[in-house]
Amino acid sequence: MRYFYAATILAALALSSPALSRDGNSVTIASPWEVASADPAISGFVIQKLQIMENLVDADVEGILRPGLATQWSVSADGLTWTFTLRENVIFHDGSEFNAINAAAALNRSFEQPGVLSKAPISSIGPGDGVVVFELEHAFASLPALLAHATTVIPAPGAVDAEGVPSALIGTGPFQVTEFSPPQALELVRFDSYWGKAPAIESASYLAAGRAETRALLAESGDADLVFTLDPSGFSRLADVPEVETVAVPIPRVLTLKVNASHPFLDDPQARQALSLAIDRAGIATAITRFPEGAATQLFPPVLSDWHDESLDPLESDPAAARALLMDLGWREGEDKILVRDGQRFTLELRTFPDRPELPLIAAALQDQWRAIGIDLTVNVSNYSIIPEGHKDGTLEVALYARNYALTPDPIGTLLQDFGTGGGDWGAMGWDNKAVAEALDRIASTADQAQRSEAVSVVSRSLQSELPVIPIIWYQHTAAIAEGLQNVIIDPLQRSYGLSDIAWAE
Amino acid sequence: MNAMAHDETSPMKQRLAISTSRMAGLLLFAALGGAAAFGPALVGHDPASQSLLDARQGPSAEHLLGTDHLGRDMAARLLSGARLSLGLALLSVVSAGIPGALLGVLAARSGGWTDRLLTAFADAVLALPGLLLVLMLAAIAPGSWWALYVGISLTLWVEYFRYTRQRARVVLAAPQVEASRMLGFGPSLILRRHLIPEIGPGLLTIAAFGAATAVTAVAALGFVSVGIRPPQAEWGVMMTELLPYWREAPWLILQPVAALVLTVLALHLSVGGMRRP
Amino acid sequence: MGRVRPQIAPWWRSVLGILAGRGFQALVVALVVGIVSFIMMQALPGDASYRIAAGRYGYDMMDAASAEIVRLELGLDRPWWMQLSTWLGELATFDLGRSHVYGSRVVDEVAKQLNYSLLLAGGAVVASLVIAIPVGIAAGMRPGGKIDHVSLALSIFLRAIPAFALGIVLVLVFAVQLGLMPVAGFRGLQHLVLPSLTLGLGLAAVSSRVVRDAVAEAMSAEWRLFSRTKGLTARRTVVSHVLRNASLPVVAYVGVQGAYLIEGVVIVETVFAWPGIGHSLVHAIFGRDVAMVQGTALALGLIYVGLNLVIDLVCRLIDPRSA
Amino acid sequence: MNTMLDDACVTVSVDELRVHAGRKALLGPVSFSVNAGNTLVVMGETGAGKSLVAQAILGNLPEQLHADGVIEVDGGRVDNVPVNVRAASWGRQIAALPQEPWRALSPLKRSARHVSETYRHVAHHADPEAACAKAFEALGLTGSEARLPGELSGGMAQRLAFAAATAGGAPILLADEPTKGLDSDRRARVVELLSAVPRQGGTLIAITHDVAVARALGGSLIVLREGEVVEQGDTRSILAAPSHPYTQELIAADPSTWPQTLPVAPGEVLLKACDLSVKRAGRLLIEGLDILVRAGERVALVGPSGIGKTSLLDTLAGLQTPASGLVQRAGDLGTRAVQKLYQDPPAAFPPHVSLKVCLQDAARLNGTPWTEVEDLLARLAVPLSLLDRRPDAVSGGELQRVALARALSARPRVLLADEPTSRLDPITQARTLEMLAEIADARRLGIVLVTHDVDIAERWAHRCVALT
Repeated sequence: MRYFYAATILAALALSSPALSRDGNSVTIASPWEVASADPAISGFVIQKLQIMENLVDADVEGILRPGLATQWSVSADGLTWTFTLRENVIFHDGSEFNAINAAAALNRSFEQPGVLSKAPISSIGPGDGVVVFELEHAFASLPALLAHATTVIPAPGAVDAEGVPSALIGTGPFQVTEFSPPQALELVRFDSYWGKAPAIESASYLAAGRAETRALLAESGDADLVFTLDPSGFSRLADVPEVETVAVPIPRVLTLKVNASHPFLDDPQARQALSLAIDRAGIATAITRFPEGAATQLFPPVLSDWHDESLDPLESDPAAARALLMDLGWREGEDKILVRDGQRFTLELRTFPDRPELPLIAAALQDQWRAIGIDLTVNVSNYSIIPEGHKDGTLEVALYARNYALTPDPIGTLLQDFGTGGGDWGAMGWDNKAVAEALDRIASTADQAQRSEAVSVVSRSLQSELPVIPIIWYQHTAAIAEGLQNVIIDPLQRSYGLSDIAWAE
Repeated sequence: MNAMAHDETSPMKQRLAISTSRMAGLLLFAALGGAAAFGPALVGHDPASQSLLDARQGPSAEHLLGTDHLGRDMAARLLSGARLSLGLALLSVVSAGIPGALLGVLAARSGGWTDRLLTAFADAVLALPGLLLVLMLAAIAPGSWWALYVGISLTLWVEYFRYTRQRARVVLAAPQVEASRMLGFGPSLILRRHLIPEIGPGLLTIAAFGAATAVTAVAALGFVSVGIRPPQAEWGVMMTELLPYWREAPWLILQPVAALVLTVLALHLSVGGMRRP
Repeated sequence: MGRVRPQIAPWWRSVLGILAGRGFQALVVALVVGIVSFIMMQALPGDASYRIAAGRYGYDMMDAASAEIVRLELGLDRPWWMQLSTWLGELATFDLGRSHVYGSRVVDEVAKQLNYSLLLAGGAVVASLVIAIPVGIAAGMRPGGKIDHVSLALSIFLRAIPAFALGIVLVLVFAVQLGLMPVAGFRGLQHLVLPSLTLGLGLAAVSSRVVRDAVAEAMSAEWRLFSRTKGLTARRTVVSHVLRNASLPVVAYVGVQGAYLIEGVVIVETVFAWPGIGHSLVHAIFGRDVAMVQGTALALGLIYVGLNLVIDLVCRLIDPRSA
Repeated sequence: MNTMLDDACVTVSVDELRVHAGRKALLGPVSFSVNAGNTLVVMGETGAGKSLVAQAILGNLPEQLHADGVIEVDGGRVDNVPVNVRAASWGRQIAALPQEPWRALSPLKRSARHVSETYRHVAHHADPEAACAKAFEALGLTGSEARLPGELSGGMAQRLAFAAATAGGAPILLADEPTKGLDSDRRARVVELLSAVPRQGGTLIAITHDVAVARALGGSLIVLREGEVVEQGDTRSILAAPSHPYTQELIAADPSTWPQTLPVAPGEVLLKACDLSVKRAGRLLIEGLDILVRAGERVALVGPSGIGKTSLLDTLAGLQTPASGLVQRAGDLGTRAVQKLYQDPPAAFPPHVSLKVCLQDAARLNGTPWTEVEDLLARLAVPLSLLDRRPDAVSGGELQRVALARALSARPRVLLADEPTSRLDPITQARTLEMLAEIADARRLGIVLVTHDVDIAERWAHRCVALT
């Protein structure tokens, strides 16, 4: 028996030899997002970020579209037929050839799956001779932008199983998968017959670490070279660690309150303004997310340059004014400090979810700040599906979530869903604004800049005054970079980790 | 003979040793219980009321244990957490222990099919991972304490059942009971004179272990945000919420951890250590 | 004692008995787990298809439309008894169906995660034994001695401290300060050390006491004294008499640890980003992935039974008195 | 045992041996010396400190006890040598035969291993297995090599322990209560085994409370009482003419010396068993037995252990249903008219309840006034102060008498006694049985006494039913 212990102890010692000394040409990435499946409809974001699969259309960090697997694209005069010319002699990681047939097949699948494409007015997607042809129901200018979206990446035909579900991570990207242990880990190596510029690094590993503390520790201990989405505290701590450089990039993700505008308490814009005025954005930005500059003054953050409108007068925090507005609406203070109007207490239920740790915190903060103006808020932290569910059955009152307005390089797709006629699950509820709806349609269908910007200002103004959703915080995309890692680009659109450009200093 | 000589002395020593540490445990537990019961009133802060601007303060006259990341009073939150954890633990221990023990006696007394069925059932429950049960109940009623309560009780009762059954079988078959029966002792007297004195202490120990398990489980579930939910003050929840600040404000995360450690410590000491009956 | 012929017949009988008993239990478990988990998942509030869609597409993409697609695809509109009977029917053919969320085969998923979790659990048990056995023996040799008291205090403390806190401390010391071990993830055996140590310490807290009690009892037994007075050296007495008798309760206790392991695994896996079953179980439950929940629960249940079967057999081997 | 012949005059000599627990003196002064080929018998009842003598010589006194005085083994002084050194002589020079063989043999080892490992590691015998087989044959254990101690009878276990203890070839053998709990013929075999030691040139120090055993072993004798030597000298002559009253009492307590009970006029039939068969664990133990129990009559059931005496008693008590045949009670006998006394008194009482509570419960349930119970206790010489104690804080003899009082408080007509005195010292045994007899006569009880001691059965009972 004792020999057995000896053996195990020895083994333990053997194991505890220093962790993998960093091999010169490999990079380890840690982020919160798990890779549960090989299906782009489910894990497209990570697949795209890691450059395993590619889109027909690519985009740079400004969101300017550029050729991807398609070298060029054109639209017919009536705007109903789009033709994408495919790049030639591109091969998948499994050696099979990339061509119009399998491109069209992949796109058709992502058209059937929930995703951006399914929202577009597409009537058919068909392969042509070295091209893929989209037939539309009506003109839709931002189709190329949709084809840059993560759910429209092209998996290899060999990756698709009998049921037509992509079950292996095979694409055309500069990196191919050597080991996939869902949902946490991925091992990548450079794909040598990649059509484009060969990456500097030879291999990379991806690790999904759910807890922010773990990620921070990974960065601090040097186990991970590139760590994304740090918690405020971890971020400020890592700033003092010499081996690590921290960066924060504003991104077009906005933490907003969805308000049920058909709710008797909230149907009047004044009420919604009151809610907004009662929110101490500065406080939240300083104490919780810890980026004071993140306090939202309007829905669109500066990074969405052609949507952000400097001329708007910013959203203020002024509880007294908020109270006054509510008084105008006939609310009076009840004995328990909570407002009352014809016998009804001013109580609201806020729905949010824990997946983003800051949400429950901010919900708690709102609870406190609104109580100050006499609104009794109950917080329901649950699965985020309760928000669309509540939107559908009309039971939702207020919801707190983070909305990404750059799912596609051009936010219009998202905005159409959110503020188009009838509103959207993650946008307006019970709020129909003809002007805005028209403006959005105009933007979607035209490429003419003048018309666009005019329409844009219509949208942003009425959103600011009507507040169908109340913006609270503009997000920062945070990352920790190991020293010596060069040309790291933090993509505000979060389309790529920039693996193909990264290199270690000599 | 050697063993006999031992019995005269060394266990006496042990008994003394245990009783001192036990006393300590009991006192500690009483203190915790008292704090949980009356503390919230004394602290005078609402565990939910925040002021973001004075978040993450160190201990002060105003806030004895400082404030958390939302500027809520730590002392108040700890105590209301204690109330919740202890209450939940004790409640589930009681509601698991009494039926568990009774069924155990029943099985031991009636034997035969009743025994077989109950035992098979207990085994099946044992084989169903306890946490799974709790998790799913917690999922049915997110953040509600009763789901945890039911789940924990459901998983805890088995131990009482098995222990009681196994001991009761021995006792009931022993001459002591046979003699009493021949003298005309009825069930209630057998229970009072034989079973309870024999099994009671063991059950108390199991109860302490169960309570410790319950407290840790509640915290663990809170920690993976499956159990009690924010903004409710619960130790596990506080741990998750405060963990991010463990470097800049270590005293914060230490508090709920310390509270948990003390509770479990008290429970184990009060039954004289780690020995299961 | 393996080479004892006359005992063979009853030996086999008792082994067969054990096998039969556990086999039956396994069957019961399969049914109970399946039905219970199913009914519970049915009882969950809210519309399952929304949850599943949420799990699939993430909150940027999921919406009422995607929920609708899910509902039709999974036939969630069918009455529950129909769904249950399908599951049981498939189970009979050892088919656990496909994950509602990921669309992959539950068997593969569970198998994958199980590998990791079993590795972790195994590592934990080994770690715990490596710690518990020497400590327990040392303490048991002199009950009431220094080692005994210190180890008792330590084990109560370790039992009390939550797994994640222990994990963080270990990471800080070994990974961040000393840089001996990696922080998280799984890429090599040395990634196994910290998580399994975290779990193992928790286990050792209790099992070291079990060892101690067992050894103490054996040491005070009259047969131990006799084996000394008949001339055996202290060391040989311990090796050939004490340890064997003492090992019985210890082995039996490993079975009890199963429960603690399952709980610990969930926590430790999240802290150390370990791609294990506990982690995915939590996800499956909240993603309403009934198929996965059933599969995982079934796996856990059966493992528990299997573990106890092994323990029964080992005990039977150590202790020829057919009880 | 072959090695015992090697040298002629191995001796153990003890001078002024005293044993203390702190300030409390437990034993001594004791002085004696034994030569090779001789026997020393130490006699006295439990608690007289007999075992301490053996432990002191061997050197395994519990830590909290300490001995002074000079002990020499083999001419070498050992009392001032640390235990771990003395341990080297264990099994090689001095061997000790344990009191209760079952408890002394580790339960998981097969019989043969207990012996062979001693041959291998202590005697460093060339072929341990063979030597073991030889020993087994010599002791009539052949065939049970593969059995576990738990599967052996008391006698076999005792012989196995003997083989294991002596395999090391130690010329000196300490035997502490070697015959405890053995029935007469098994006792005889052990005695014969022991007396072989001196015959082969070894030295035997035997500790017993059994006069018969002492007589059989001969040699010299030390009689201890409460740690003090009351008489010392040649065994036979002392037993023939004891000078000290305590020794006389001891001898008188030996059943073989008891007077024969006079027959009584048998009263009405209380209990009647016809053609009774008794099973235990599916095995048929007793077949076609007829028993009559009459008022005022003492019936003894005698037979070797394992024959099913206890099961038979339970059947008579109605606690166990007969395999065949039937047990009839006289019409006027209620359920509580039959009571039972147990072999192990502590086991018959709830351990955590004071004796008073027990007795009060019994009295209340059977409508017996408390004063009557107190009178009973007085007659049984049980001081009332004892009643506040718990069963474990009372000596076996006293407890058995309390048990008797408890049984009587139910006003029984028949008393079934299952080896009620086998765990008691001879003197206590004699006293207890005497009282039982008195009360039985006074109350005209029918008594069934189960015993393995033929002398008790024949001399104490009116009628003796031998079970074979």
